[in-house]
This record gives sequence, C-alpha cells and structure tokens, in this order.
Amino acid sequence: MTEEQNIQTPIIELNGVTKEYSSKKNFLSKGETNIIALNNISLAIQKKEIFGLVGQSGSGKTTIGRLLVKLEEPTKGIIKLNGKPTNKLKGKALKHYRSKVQMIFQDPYQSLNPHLSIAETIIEPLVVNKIGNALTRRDKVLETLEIAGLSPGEDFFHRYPHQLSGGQRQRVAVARAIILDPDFIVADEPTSMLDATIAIQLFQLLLDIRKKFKMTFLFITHNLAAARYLCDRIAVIHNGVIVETGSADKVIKDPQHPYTKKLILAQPGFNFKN
Amino acid sequence: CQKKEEEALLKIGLPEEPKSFNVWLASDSNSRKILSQIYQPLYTRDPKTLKIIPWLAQKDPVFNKEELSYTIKLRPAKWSDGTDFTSDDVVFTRKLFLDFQIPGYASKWKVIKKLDVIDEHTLIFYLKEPSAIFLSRVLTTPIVSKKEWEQIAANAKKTEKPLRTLQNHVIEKPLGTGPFMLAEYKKGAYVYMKKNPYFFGTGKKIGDYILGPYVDSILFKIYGTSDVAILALKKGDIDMFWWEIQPGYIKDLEAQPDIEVFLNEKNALYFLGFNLRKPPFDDKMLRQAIATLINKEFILTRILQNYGSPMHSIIPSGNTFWYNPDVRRYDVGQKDEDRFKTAHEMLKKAGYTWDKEPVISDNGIVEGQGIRLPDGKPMDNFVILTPPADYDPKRAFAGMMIQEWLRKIGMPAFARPMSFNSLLDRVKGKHDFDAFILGYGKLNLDPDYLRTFFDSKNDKPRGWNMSGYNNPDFDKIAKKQLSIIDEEERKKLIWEMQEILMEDIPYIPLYNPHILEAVSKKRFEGWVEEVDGIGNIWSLCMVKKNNGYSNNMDKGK
Amino acid sequence: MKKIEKKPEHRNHYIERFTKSWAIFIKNPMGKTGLIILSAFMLMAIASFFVPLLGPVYHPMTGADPNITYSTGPSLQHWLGTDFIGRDLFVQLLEGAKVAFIVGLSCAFISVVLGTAIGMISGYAGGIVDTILMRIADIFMVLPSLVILLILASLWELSIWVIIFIIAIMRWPSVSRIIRSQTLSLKSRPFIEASRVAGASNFRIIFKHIMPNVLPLAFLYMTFRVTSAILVEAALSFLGFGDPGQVSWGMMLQWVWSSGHMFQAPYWLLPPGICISLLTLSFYMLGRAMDEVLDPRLRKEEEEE
Amino acid sequence: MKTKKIIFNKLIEITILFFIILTVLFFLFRAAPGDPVSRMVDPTLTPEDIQLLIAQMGLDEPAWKQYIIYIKNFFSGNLGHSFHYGEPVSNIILDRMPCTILLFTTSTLLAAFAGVFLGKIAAWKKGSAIDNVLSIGALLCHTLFIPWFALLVLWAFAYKLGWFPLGGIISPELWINDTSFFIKMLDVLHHMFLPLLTLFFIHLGSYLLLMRSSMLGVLKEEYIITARAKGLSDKVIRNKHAARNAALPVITSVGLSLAFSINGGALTEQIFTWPGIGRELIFAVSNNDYPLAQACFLLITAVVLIANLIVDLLYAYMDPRISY
Amino acid sequence: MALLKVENLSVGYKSKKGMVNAVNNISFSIEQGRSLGFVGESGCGKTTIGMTLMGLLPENASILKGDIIFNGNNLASFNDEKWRAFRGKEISMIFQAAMNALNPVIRVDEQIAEVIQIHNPAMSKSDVSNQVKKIFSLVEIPEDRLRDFPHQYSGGMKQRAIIAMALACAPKLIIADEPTTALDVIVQDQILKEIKKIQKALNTSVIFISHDIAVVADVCKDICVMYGGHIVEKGTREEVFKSPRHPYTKTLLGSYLTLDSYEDINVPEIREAPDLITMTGGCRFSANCNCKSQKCQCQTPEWVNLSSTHQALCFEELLNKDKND
Ligand SMILES: Nc1ncnc2c1ncn2[C@@H]1O[C@H](COP(=O)(O)OP(=O)(O)OP(=O)(O)O)[C@@H](O)[C@H]1O
Ligand SMILES: Nc1ncnc2c1ncn2[C@@H]1O[C@H](COP(=O)(O)OP(=O)(O)OP(=O)(O)O)[C@@H](O)[C@H]1O
Ligand SMILES: [Mg+2]
Ligand SMILES: [Mg+2]
Repeated sequence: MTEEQNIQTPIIELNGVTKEYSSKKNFLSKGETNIIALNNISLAIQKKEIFGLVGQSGSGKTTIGRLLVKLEEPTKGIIKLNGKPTNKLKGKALKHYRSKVQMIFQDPYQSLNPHLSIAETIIEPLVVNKIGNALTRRDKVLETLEIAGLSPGEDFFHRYPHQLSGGQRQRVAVARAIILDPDFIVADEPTSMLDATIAIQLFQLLLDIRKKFKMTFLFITHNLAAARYLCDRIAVIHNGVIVETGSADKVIKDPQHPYTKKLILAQPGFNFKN
Repeated sequence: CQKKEEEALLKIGLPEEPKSFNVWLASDSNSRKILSQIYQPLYTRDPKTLKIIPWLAQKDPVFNKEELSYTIKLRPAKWSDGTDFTSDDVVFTRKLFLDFQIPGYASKWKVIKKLDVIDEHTLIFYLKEPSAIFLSRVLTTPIVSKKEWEQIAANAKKTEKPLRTLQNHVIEKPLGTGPFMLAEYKKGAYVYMKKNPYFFGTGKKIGDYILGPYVDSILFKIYGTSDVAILALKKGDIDMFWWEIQPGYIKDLEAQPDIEVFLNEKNALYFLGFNLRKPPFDDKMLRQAIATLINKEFILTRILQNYGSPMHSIIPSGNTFWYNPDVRRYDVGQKDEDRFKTAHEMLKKAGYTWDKEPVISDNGIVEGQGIRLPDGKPMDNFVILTPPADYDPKRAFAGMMIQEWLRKIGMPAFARPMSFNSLLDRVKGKHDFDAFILGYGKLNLDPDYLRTFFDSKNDKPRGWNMSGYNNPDFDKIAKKQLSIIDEEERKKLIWEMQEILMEDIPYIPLYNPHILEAVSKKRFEGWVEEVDGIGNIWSLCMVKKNNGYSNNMDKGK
Repeated sequence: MKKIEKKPEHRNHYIERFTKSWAIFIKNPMGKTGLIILSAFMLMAIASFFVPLLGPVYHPMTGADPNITYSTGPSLQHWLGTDFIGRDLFVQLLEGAKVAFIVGLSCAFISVVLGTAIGMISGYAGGIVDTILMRIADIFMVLPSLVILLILASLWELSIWVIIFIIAIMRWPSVSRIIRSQTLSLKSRPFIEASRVAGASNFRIIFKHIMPNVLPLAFLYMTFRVTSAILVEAALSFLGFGDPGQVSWGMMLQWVWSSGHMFQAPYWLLPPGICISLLTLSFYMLGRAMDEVLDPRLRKEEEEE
Repeated sequence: MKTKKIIFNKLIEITILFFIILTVLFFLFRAAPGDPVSRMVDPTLTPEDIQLLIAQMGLDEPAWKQYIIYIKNFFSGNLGHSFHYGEPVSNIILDRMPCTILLFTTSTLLAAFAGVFLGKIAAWKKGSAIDNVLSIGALLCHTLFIPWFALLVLWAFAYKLGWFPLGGIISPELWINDTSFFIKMLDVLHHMFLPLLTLFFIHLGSYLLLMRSSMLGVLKEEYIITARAKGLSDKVIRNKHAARNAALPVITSVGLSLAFSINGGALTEQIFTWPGIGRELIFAVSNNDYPLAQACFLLITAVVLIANLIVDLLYAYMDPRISY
Repeated sequence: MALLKVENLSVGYKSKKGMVNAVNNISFSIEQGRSLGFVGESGCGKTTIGMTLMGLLPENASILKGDIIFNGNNLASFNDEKWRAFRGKEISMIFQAAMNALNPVIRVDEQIAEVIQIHNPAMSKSDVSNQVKKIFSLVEIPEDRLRDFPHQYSGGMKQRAIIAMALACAPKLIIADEPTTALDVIVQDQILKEIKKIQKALNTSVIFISHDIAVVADVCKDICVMYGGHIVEKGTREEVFKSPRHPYTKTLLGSYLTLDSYEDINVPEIREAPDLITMTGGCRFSANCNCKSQKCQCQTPEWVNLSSTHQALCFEELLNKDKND
C-alpha cells in the first residue's frame, strides 16, 4: 500500500474541533450535563489515502464521521474540505459539499430503508442532486452495482433489503456512497457486524475502489488489525482526544502513547498463524 | 322500623333532582313540584271546574268598580313554624317583588297601585287600571313569609346585584303554609317532606274536597331515566312517577295489575311558527297553503300514538270557555290528495309558479320542482327548526313529516332539529330563522297569552312575538280584552282574536298531547285528576293509604 | 433491457408485500372473523342504497307504513318490525350500517391523517415545534372528549359531518403521539441519515423515508380509531347530540329510549346495540390481526410456526 | 434534589396547561349559542325580565371583562355561583366529587388489577383455550355500547332478579330512619355494585388486552430467557420478572383513562342515577350553567393532569431506567 | 468419564418453509475443568447448541435425535421440573445479548440472590447475601454497586454481573455464548481474563461460543469449528489453528486479520449462505469450497481422524489431495 504522499493541501482538515452534546430535554428544564465528545481535535487527511481512526467504544470516532458529513456541526473549530472552511453550510453549498463527502454506516441492517428497492436506494443521491435523466441514472446505478461487487446488477435492481444478506447490504451501502463520485468517504465500522470472511471481502472492495477512483477514505474501526490491513495512516483517539497519529505500520509496531499500547495489548492474541 | 311502616309514606319518583329551594331562583320543574307544596297563593283553581277559588284567602274578593279595588280576606292560617300568616306577609311579598324586580312577578304586580292593610287578615288592592287577569294571574302567585325573607332581603339589597344575591341565598328549610314541609334533603339522593301540622286546609272543604293530607310524609326519590323509574314503579319502589311518560310505555303499564295509568288533557300548544319578517313566509297565502298541506291526523295517530287531540286554534279545545271552535280550518277531513290539490290551487291563485308543476294523477303525486314566488324569484331553501329528538321526539318527527309534505308540492323545505338552546337563541333571540316548531307544555288557563304571543309590541329580541306578527287590529283588540273584567264580554274579543289569528296564521297549531301518568295502586289511592294531570297539590292532599289492597299484596309478595 | 420498468416494479413491491401480509393476516382467526363480520356489514351498508327504492314505505327516515300506527314486532313485511310511527326497523338498521361506516371511516381517516402529519412533523422537526405541537396534543388529550363534543355540538348546527369533524379533531393526539415516537426512532436510523448525507431535503425525507415506515402503523391506528369513532357517535346520538336528521344506530337507540320502548320492544332495542358491538368488534379484530402482521416479533413467530 | 426540581418544573407545565384550558373553555362556553335564561320558556317572563336576569348573572358584560372577573375570582378561590342551583359551585362540586371518586377509582383500580392479572394469564398461556376465552371476552367488553349495556344490566339484576336497587347511591327509606352507620355503609356498597360492575367490565377489556400484548412483548425479552436459565419457577418468572415490566404501560393507561372514565362515566351516572360530577357536567353544559360547567371541567382537567403527573412519577418509581 | 457427552444431536426449527436443520448430527464431549470453544459464522447453529444444553429451545424447536449425557443423566429426557432444578445449578449460561439479559426493574444483587435462593431453599437471607458479595468480589464489581439497577452499570459491568449470575451456584458447566461480542476491545480483554481466571479457580468446565476465532483461541483448549449446522473440524486449538484441514477452517483462518502480518490473507470468493432447509445430503460447504467435486454435493462426508484428538468432516481423498498441494 504505498501511495505517493501528497504534500499539497489535505483534502480534509480539522482544526481544533470540539463537539459538545447537551442533554437538553425541553424548554423548561435546561440541560445541565454537557458531554464533551470531541476535544480540540486537529487532523489532516491527504488525498487518496485511507486514513484509519481507531479507539475504543465511546471515544468519539463516529462523532468525527458525523461532523465530516455535516450531520452535526462542531461546537468549536473549523473543518476544511480542500482547504475551504465548511462550517455552517446551507442550501446549495451544503448539497454540493455532500456530493463530495459520503458515508457508509456501521449497521447494514439499519442503513437501508426497508421500503425502498435497491435501485431506489442507490439512485436517490442522483435524484436529489438532479444528476442525469431516468435512463442515464439507470445505467449509472447498474454500473455502480457491478463496481460494488453486486453482479449482475439487474439481479439486484428490484430486490428489497430484506432479500439480501448482511454483506450484500453493506455493498449496497457502498454503492450508494460512491455513486456521486465523491472525493471523500467516511466508512464507520462497516464490517463490525459482519463475519470475518465477509468482512475481508468488503475490505478488498474498498481497496479496489480506492485504486480505481482515487477516492479518499476515513476508515473508522476499533479493530487494529483491520486498520493496519487497510490504512495508510492511523490516528488513535481516546476520550475525544487524538493521542497518536502516524503511518499504520509505525503506530502498531511501535506505539508511543500508553493508550495505544493498551489497545494493542487488548487485541486477543492470535498467534497460531504461521 | 316496624312502626314507621305503619306511617303512610308516599314515595314519588322524580326524573331529576330539584335544583334549589329558593323560590326566586327555582325554575326547574322538579324544584317547583316541591315548592308548590310549601308556598301557597291566595287563590287557586278548582281542579274540576277550573274556576278560581279562595285558597289562602277566605272567600272571593270584593270588587269595587269605582275605586278599582279588591278587598280580600285571609284565612286564619299559620306558617309551618307555627307563626301566624297575616296581611303583613302579603304586603311584604309585594314589596319584595317590586324591590327586586323579581322576574315574572314584578311585571304582574305592577298593576297594583296601592295595597292597604285593614287588619291582620284583610287587605285592599287598588289597581291602576282594570285588569282581566288580576285574579287569575296576580292573586295566584305564592306568598312568602316576612319572617323568613325580611333579613335576607335587607342584606341582599345592600349588595351590588341584589336580585342575584337574593336568588343565590341558600334556603335549607323553606317556610310555607302548604300541606307539607321539607324535613330532610340529601343532595343527590332524596327529598323528604313531612305533613305540615299547621296546614290551613286540613279537614276543611275546599272545592269539592275535604283536604288532608292523609299521608304522613312524602319521599321524593330520583331516577335518572324514565325507564328505570318505570321499572321502579312496577317493582313497587315508588308509588308514583311524577313525570309525563311516553306513549311507548302505556301498553305494558296497562297490562300490569298494580299500575294505574292516568290520561289527561293538557293545556298545551304545539305549533309550527313562521318568520313573518321576511319572504317567503311574509305571504299569508303561502302560510295558508302550508296549513292545508299538513296532515294533523297523521301527526296525531302516529307521532302521538293517538294520545292527544288535534288543534285548530291557538287556544286548546280543552279550555272550553275560551276556545273558539268556529275559526277557519284548513285541513279537516281531507285526504292527502285533496289537501294537496287545494293547496296547489291556493298557491296558483296567489301567483306562485313552478318550473315543473306538481301533478296529481291516479298513480299518486308527482313532486313539483322549482317553485317561484309571485314576484318570480325562486323560493330559497328554508329550514324548519325543531327541538332534537331526545328533547321532544314528537316535535322532531313532526318537523320531519312536514318537510316531506312540503317537498311534495315543490317547496325546498328542510327540517333541522337543533339543540334547544340554539333553537331558542335563533328564534327568540336573534330572529334568524324561517320556520320552527315549538310548544308550550303548560299554558295558563287565562287566554291572555294570545296577546303576549302576537302583540306587535312584543316583536323584539327575546320578546314573545317570535313570528313578528304585526296586525294593528289585533293589537287593539288584544289591549282591549285585558281591561274587560266581564268574562262573557271578554270572551267575544278573545274569540275574535282567534279568528284573526287563524286567518293570518302566523302559527299553525298542530296538536295538543295528552298527559300520561302512572301510579302504583299497591299502597295509595285517591289521585285527583286535573287538566295537567295528577301531579298537583290536590292529589297530594287527597291520596290515602289503600289498606285492604296494599296489605294483602305486600304480604303476598 | 434498457427500458425503465421502475414504476410497475414499484407497484409490484407493494402488491407483493400486501399479498404476503394478507396471507399472514387471513391465517389469523381473529382477522378472518373480523373480516367476515365486516363484509356482512358492508353488504348491509350497500343494501341501504337499494332498499328505499322498493317504495316510500322503506325510506328509513320518512317511510311510515300507512297501516301501522304503533311499534310492531317482526313480520314478513317488516323483518325486524317497525318503530312507533310505522317505519321499518330493518331499513333503519341498514341505513345505520351505512352511517356507521361513513362516520367510522371518515373520522378515522381525518384523525389519522391529521395525527400522522402532526406526529411526523413534530417528531422530525423536534425543538420548539415539537414542544408546541405536543403541548397542543396534551390539551386535547386531557379534555374529556365527550363533553367537549357536547359543547361544540351546541356551537354548530348538528349535522353528521360536523360530528365526524368534531370527533376526528378530538382523536388525533393519541395517533400523533405514537407516530411521533415512531418518527423519533426512525429519525436517527442510519438510512435516514444516509439520505441526508446524499443531500435529500427534509420534505423528501419525511415523505419518502419516514412516511412509508409509519404508514402501516397509521393504518393500524385507523382501524382502532374507527372503533372509537363509531362508539362515540353512538354515545353522542344516544345522549341526544347526534344529527337528528340522520338515522344511525345511536339514533335508533335514542328513539327506542326516548319514546319509552326500551324494555317493551326487544326487536327494536337489541339489533342496533348488537350491531354497534359487532361492527366495532370486527374493526377491532381487524386491527389486532393487523397488529400481529405488522409487529415483526409476532410475525416472525407466525412465520416459523 | 433533582427529582424535586423536575417535579416542580412539571407542576409549572401543568399549571400553564391548566390555564390555557381554562381560557379556551371560558370562551368556548361564551361562544355557545343561547344563555342560561333563554331556556326558560315561561311566557310570563318579559324581555325586560330576561335582560335583568342576564345582567344579574353578569353576562351582559363583554366576554373579556367577564374573563378578567372570572380569573380574579378564581385566584381568590371563588368559582362563582351556579346559575341553576344558586349555590357556590364549590359546594356542589364538593358534594359530587366523593361519589365520583368512590365509583371511578374503585372501578378503575379493580379493572386494572383484574386486567393485569387476567392479561398476564392470557399471555402466559398464549393460544390456549383460556387465552381465547379471555381475549374474546375482553374484545367484547371493549366494544360494548355503554348505555345499552348499563340498562340491560339494570333490567336484569335490579328489576328481573331484584338483587340490587334500581340506581341511586342510597336507599332513602333507610336513611330517613336513623340507621347505624354500618348499615348505611352496606347500603352504599349495595347501590354501588351494579354501576361498579358496568364500569368494571367496560374498563376491564382494554386493560386486559393491553396487559396481554405488553406481556407477550416482555416474554420475548432476553431477561426472561435468562430467568429461565437460572432455573426459576414459572410462577416467579411470570409474576416477578415478566408481569412487573409488562404492567408499566397499563399504569400509563390507567392515568389516561381517568379522562375517559368521566366520559363513559357521564352516561353510566345518568343511567344509574349516580350523583357524580359527570351527570352534573352534562346538565350544566346543556343548560348553559357556565360557572358550574367550567368548574366541573376544570376539576376534571386538574384531576387528569395530576393523575398523569402521579403516573409519571409512579412510572419512574416502577421503572428505574427512567430517572427524574 | 466426560462431564458432558453429546452424541449425534440434531435440532430443527419448524418454519413455514419447512424444517430448519439448524444443528445436524453433531457429537462432542467435554471433561470436567476443560474448556471447549465453538467457532463459526453467524447462523451456523452455535446458539442453538447452547440452548439445547440448557433446555431452553423455543417452542418451535425440537431435538430431532441424539443424546445429551451430563454427569450420567440424559438431558434429552428431562421434564420441566427436572430442568428447573438443573438449570443454573448444574449448567448455567452467559447470554449473547448481555445488555438485555438483566431485568431492568430489579436490582442486580437481587437477581443474583434469586438464583442462589431457588437452588438452596434452606439458605438464610444473610448467607445468601454473603454469597452474593463473594461472587461479586470474584468478578470484581465493587460492593457499593451491588444494589444498583442494571441500567446504572456500564456494558462491561453488566457482562460481569451476568457472569456472576452464572457462577452463583457453582455450576459444573458454564456455557458462554458470545459473552464479549457487544463489548469493546479493552473491556473484552478484561472479561476474557476474568473467565479464564474463574475457570481455573473453580475448576468448572466452559463451553465458549464465538464467531471470533481469536477470542475462542484465547480461552479454549479444545475447538469445534462449525459450518451450516455441522461441526466440520474439531481438535485442540493448536491442531485446529496451526494445521487446519477442513477447507472451511482454512477459509476462516485465511480471512482472519492479525496485527502481525497480512501476507497470507486470501480473500475468499463471494459465497452464499447454506440453505438449512433444503440441504439434507452433501457437504454444506460444497457450494463455496474451492476443492469442489461432484461427490461433495450429493454424498455426506465422513469424519476423518487426523490424530487422536483432531478430526475433520470431509472426504479423505480431498483432504489428502489438498495436503499434497
Ligand atoms: N447525540 C448525542 N447526544 C449526546 N451524547 C452523544 C451523542 N452522540 C454521541 N454522544 C456521546 O459522545 C461520545 C462519543 O460518541 P461516538 O458515537 O462518537 O463514539 P464511538 O467512538 O463511535 O463509539 P462506538 O465504537 O461505540 O461506535 C460518547 O460518550 C457518546 O455517549
Ligand atoms: N426460533 C427460531 N426459529 C426458526 N429458526 C431459527 C430460530 N432460531 C434460530 N433459527 C435458525 O437456526 C439457525 C441457527 O441459529 P443460531 O442462533 O443457533 O445461530 P448462531 O450460530 O448462534 O448465529 P449468531 O452468530 O448469529 O448468533 C439459523 O439459520 C437461524 O436462522
Ligand atoms: Mg461509533
Ligand atoms: Mg448466536
């Protein structure tokens, strides 16, 4: 996995991003408890790399992902796409931003609308962004399905999520994410619900896509092994703070931060291979 | 407990709880039923002859034509607490009426110019003008005790809303001169009355009756629905249900050996009224045609189940003295087809046209369509307002049938039952209506109401001339009859008024239902029937324990 | 191959789902019973359009038999007998079925549409909009509906449509609460977020993603609402606040009651009461059966049994 | 401390709701056609008399002025005098209240307990004959047309069989003779039985069905399997682990059904001549007795609001996951 | 004698489409104090085995054939009464979804005391509560958290409470069905250590179920690899993981990512899950096996003994052919 490092502007940049959640219930009882999910995070993701984000549960991984696709706004700090600040985007600008940044969700069973056929699900980004006409859209969907490893595409066109296995659903999610040709995709633990044999196939798919379309990925996981397999660089996050960043091999072979070490130690030691 | 049973306890079912024992407030019939046993007037009507006879007064008033005065001698009566009933009480009652402008009374008592007390038991009433209704309407108002009310009135007068304060004063034990007095009232459950030991009438012969009361006490029990009350009657839980019952019960009740059903004439008026203030009903011919179309026979036999009599004048035929049998009749004895033909011709003559004229052939009637007024304008849809079926199913059904009859000739009639409040608000308050069916269940026997209902002076919001009838000739006669004291002379005028009304027909009188009541024969007998049924003070003064019958029956069970 | 066949396919999906649910539904004894009873009433309602054509005597409101002047029991000419003005009770019962359907279905429809719309908006929008809408719903929930109906009924002229409208107005809050909570749980589902990430507007999300998911539930509630609407209308009529110009079962009971035939004419008293119970029962059974079709937990079990 | 604050907040919320409802009602009543006097069809009343009566009732003022007066009085604890009773409304209410509470709380609670108990059994034996009988019975209860049912009950048990009195709350015959308190109490219970029975059946259906479906849901939870894995007996699992959780929705429904019981109650009270609030309310509404109707209404509203608050708290107590 | 001996066990679920053969003709045994791991992908029947051993199969499931001999008793013939006395005391189970396995409205200590009470009715209240405290200290939950409600616990603590519950009556066998799947790595690590420690301390036998081979390998000495309701390979963990013989085991291992290296990762073909209803004969893995042969699809493979402890369910010639590659 040696991609030439880009010294140009990073595709995504987080500058001192903080995210707080308040448990505000209603207008009478103002919430008092503030959860600091992210604390002053700074990150830069270069073009065409797969950037891994590892950490234990509740450390704020998903929150970063959601900030990046603008499902949430940061409390403080700036997120830049291609060097341009993106805070508080609205209307057209937001749409444009979203066509550039897509997301694959963790749970394949919940991330597809059970009432929409696969074709309808995948076509939706094209429809809402008013790209192409009915015919070209159909072709595009077919093409994307094949790319996502669901071939022949026609077979899946009119199926519904409940007629697919977990792995196939996750492929549909991938297809939906890549149909707009985004520059950047957030993949939030896309395989944590899948069996190992299926997961590895999906990893392979992501790698293929990256190669083919020169897309950039943020890969969120708690599985260090997967992160090492897939990623160029890794950031380790702990309690909303990034404790260590570096190339995947380096972070795992030679962890600096005690938390990283703890994390690595906690991985069940499987020393039967080879 | 055993001993009490010996006591003659009369149990009467009421459909609802009495709301108040304050005579100035109580407007619901149940409170009045109880209060009428307590507060007594100077004169009352004999149940048989319907003549005014002395009650608290000792004899007929002495009329002085020159002075326009009535001298009245009171009986030596006592209030139920044992104090004497005197002229002062009458004077006080009058003062109370006038001071507080008590609705319904003050306006009547205004006719009195002066009231002189001669002695404890003699009074002279001086009138401002001759009044035909002085005896029947003024002297029949109940007299209250000065002792009971003086302080209350004095306090009330000081307040911002004296009348309201007076009315809101909670009276727990009303003080009266009547045959019974209130012994106990348990809210929501019962009213218990005991014989008044001081009742002036006990043992006396008034009218044709030697008055009791022959029962020791009365227990009023409450039954939320007629069905339950009738079950209670059948079961013997109550001796009488003091409420009109619907014809539906009659067959069943008549079959019961222990039950006696009373059927009496009512002095009532149920009518179809029109709004004469605007088209189309400002046209007399149209009203007459409608009167012709209405099949009173049908209403009587079906809707009233034959428990009633048809009405042909505003005054019910039972009120024989004042009733004019020779007024114009519109429908008598006609078959539906004939009625239809006559009405059709009347309308044609009056200038009404149709887009498609109704025809009557051997196969029946083909409905007309698009009726036009004499001025050529199409007749707008009009609504016949009726009370809802739960309030009075008879009127609601009558409205429905009338709608059908009118439609046959092409009139766009719509019967619309609506809640009683809204109905009155529209008809009496806002005058916003076309036609309506209403009724008076209990008219006074004195026919002065003809004036009240049709005098053009009363054509104002909340006034009683709801139709907006305006006939100067009528007004003149109406005014005149009021001051004529000679009954025969007055009768002529009253008859004339009826003729005018039935010609102009602002109201079409429809029917006069009978009042149906039922009692249990098990324990008591001797109910006195009157024009408005057996629920009256005479009955309660006269019913006695029915020994032979009741004992056997009770033991048998 | 290149032809777009999306539309028919789309419909097929619903047909397929419908037939599938139908299969489960019809296997449910409760659903089956409900459906049978319901069809019987439907037949009655349909018949009510034709019976008056037999002659003026068979008009439910004005068709008084000229030969009958009091309430009679069942006979050949009048299957259930007549009321006291000689109107055919069976015809009234048929008419009542029609009215019950009209009242039940339209009340349910209005209140469910309203409740669903408000519930979705409230749940999806959240914040102050949610608070306000839900407080309003609270107010409606807290008011004793029958009494409010009484007041409103005296405010407006009583016609069947006014009554339908009033009942519907009083009945939306419980629907909207349920739809709201459903929407809340849907709102944070990844597929909604995925659609947001794809750039879909709120409008599209509500109608394309949330609505199909809450519709079955809304539909289910509709059957329950039908039940309560019919009962409320009957109660209103019985209390004398119904549309007096319209025959309905409640009205029939009101008439038998107010005319003093309550315990004298079982042929008049029993049919409307039984019909009310049976029709509401059938809708209720339908709803319960549907509930089992919709509830994935129950359905799974059904499938595997 | 925190709980207190939340309760305080809830109370504020309830108060705001209460006053909104009060306002809405006030104007709703004023908007209704007619007035308390228009119903008096006594031809001896002249228009002037009527005008006087209306003025004396304070109804001649514009509605907003009446409203201000009403609010002022409300805060000084004066709910006004009933137009028809002439008594202070509070007296009437204090009179009716105990009857209503006696009947409705008893019937609701009994029905809730019975519903929970039977629903539990039905769910536990899902598909068995017992379940079918209970479910169908509950369905029938649920769809009963109340007045119809009440009258039939009355006819059968009070008239035909004669076991119970024909309505009312007491036998006047007993009470006018000074009988012992004990007998009086028995008498009230005797009168209460039929309305109680009617209301009981009306409520029973919905509670049973609710409990049944809720219990069926709970029985599928993991912790039930865990409980079985522990070797607990069926009875313990059913009563301790399943029923308690399953009863939670029933509690909510009991709170909400208080509002319903006033509705269904009015009819039942009417037929059984039970001197409760519901009957009074119907009377007041149809006779335009505004002060009385408003007060009854507000009372019901307050009861329902407070009941809901209590239910919320109870819920929090029963379900530790909800923390206030 | 083995503590538990399962022979030719088949379990099926009745469904609309037919009988789901969730567990098919499996045999295994476990000695006192040993640990046995079941590994396999989702839906291969792991939980079904656990539930069968607990007598907790849902109504639509039935044991089609086979014997389960535990300590000399045949569990397959138990009635309800016997099961109740048995469960929790002799065998207990730690469930997959720990988050929902505790009753939310009952305090944790009571839920544990309950087990002790029911199986030791004679025990006094204070003894029970002492016992509860002892067990809590064993799973390292602080004593002051005893009277909490489950929702006040974190995921790890809940899982510990569940373990405590399983341990309460010192059963001879504990079945742990994916006890750590829902937990994150660090907590998982702690829990696994806990289980190992306790097993050693109490000398209980453990059946450990997981889809994560590393976790199973961490805890268990003996391994059964499952596929589509069959046990396809069994042996000690060294045998199974160091020298896997069954093609499925190989695939599984091949797609497992480790921290150390990923050179030997082979991405398997896209596969279909076996249809447990229609598949009756033949090797269930045949559709996805790269050593396909006609035989695999119609003929049921047999157990091939590779060592005294190591066996694979395949055709001998194929195994050998594979070895020759
Ligand atoms: N909408 C929200 N409201 C309040 N707190 C939130 C919200 N979303 C997340 N949090 C909190 O923010 C923190 C970080 O959450 P996040 O979902 O980003 O963790 P994660 O690393 O993705 O965990 P996991 O591995 O379990 O998915 C957690 O403590 C979580 O409780
Ligand atoms: N109650 C049931 N009714 C019908 N089929 C069932 C039932 N429970 C499980 N199954 C089926 O039996 C098979 C085995 O299920 P089981 O739960 O034992 O798998 P598992 O190995 O535990 O899977 P996972 O790793 O997902 O927990 C699956 O195909 C499943 O669909
Ligand atoms: Mg996450
Ligand atoms: Mg499992």
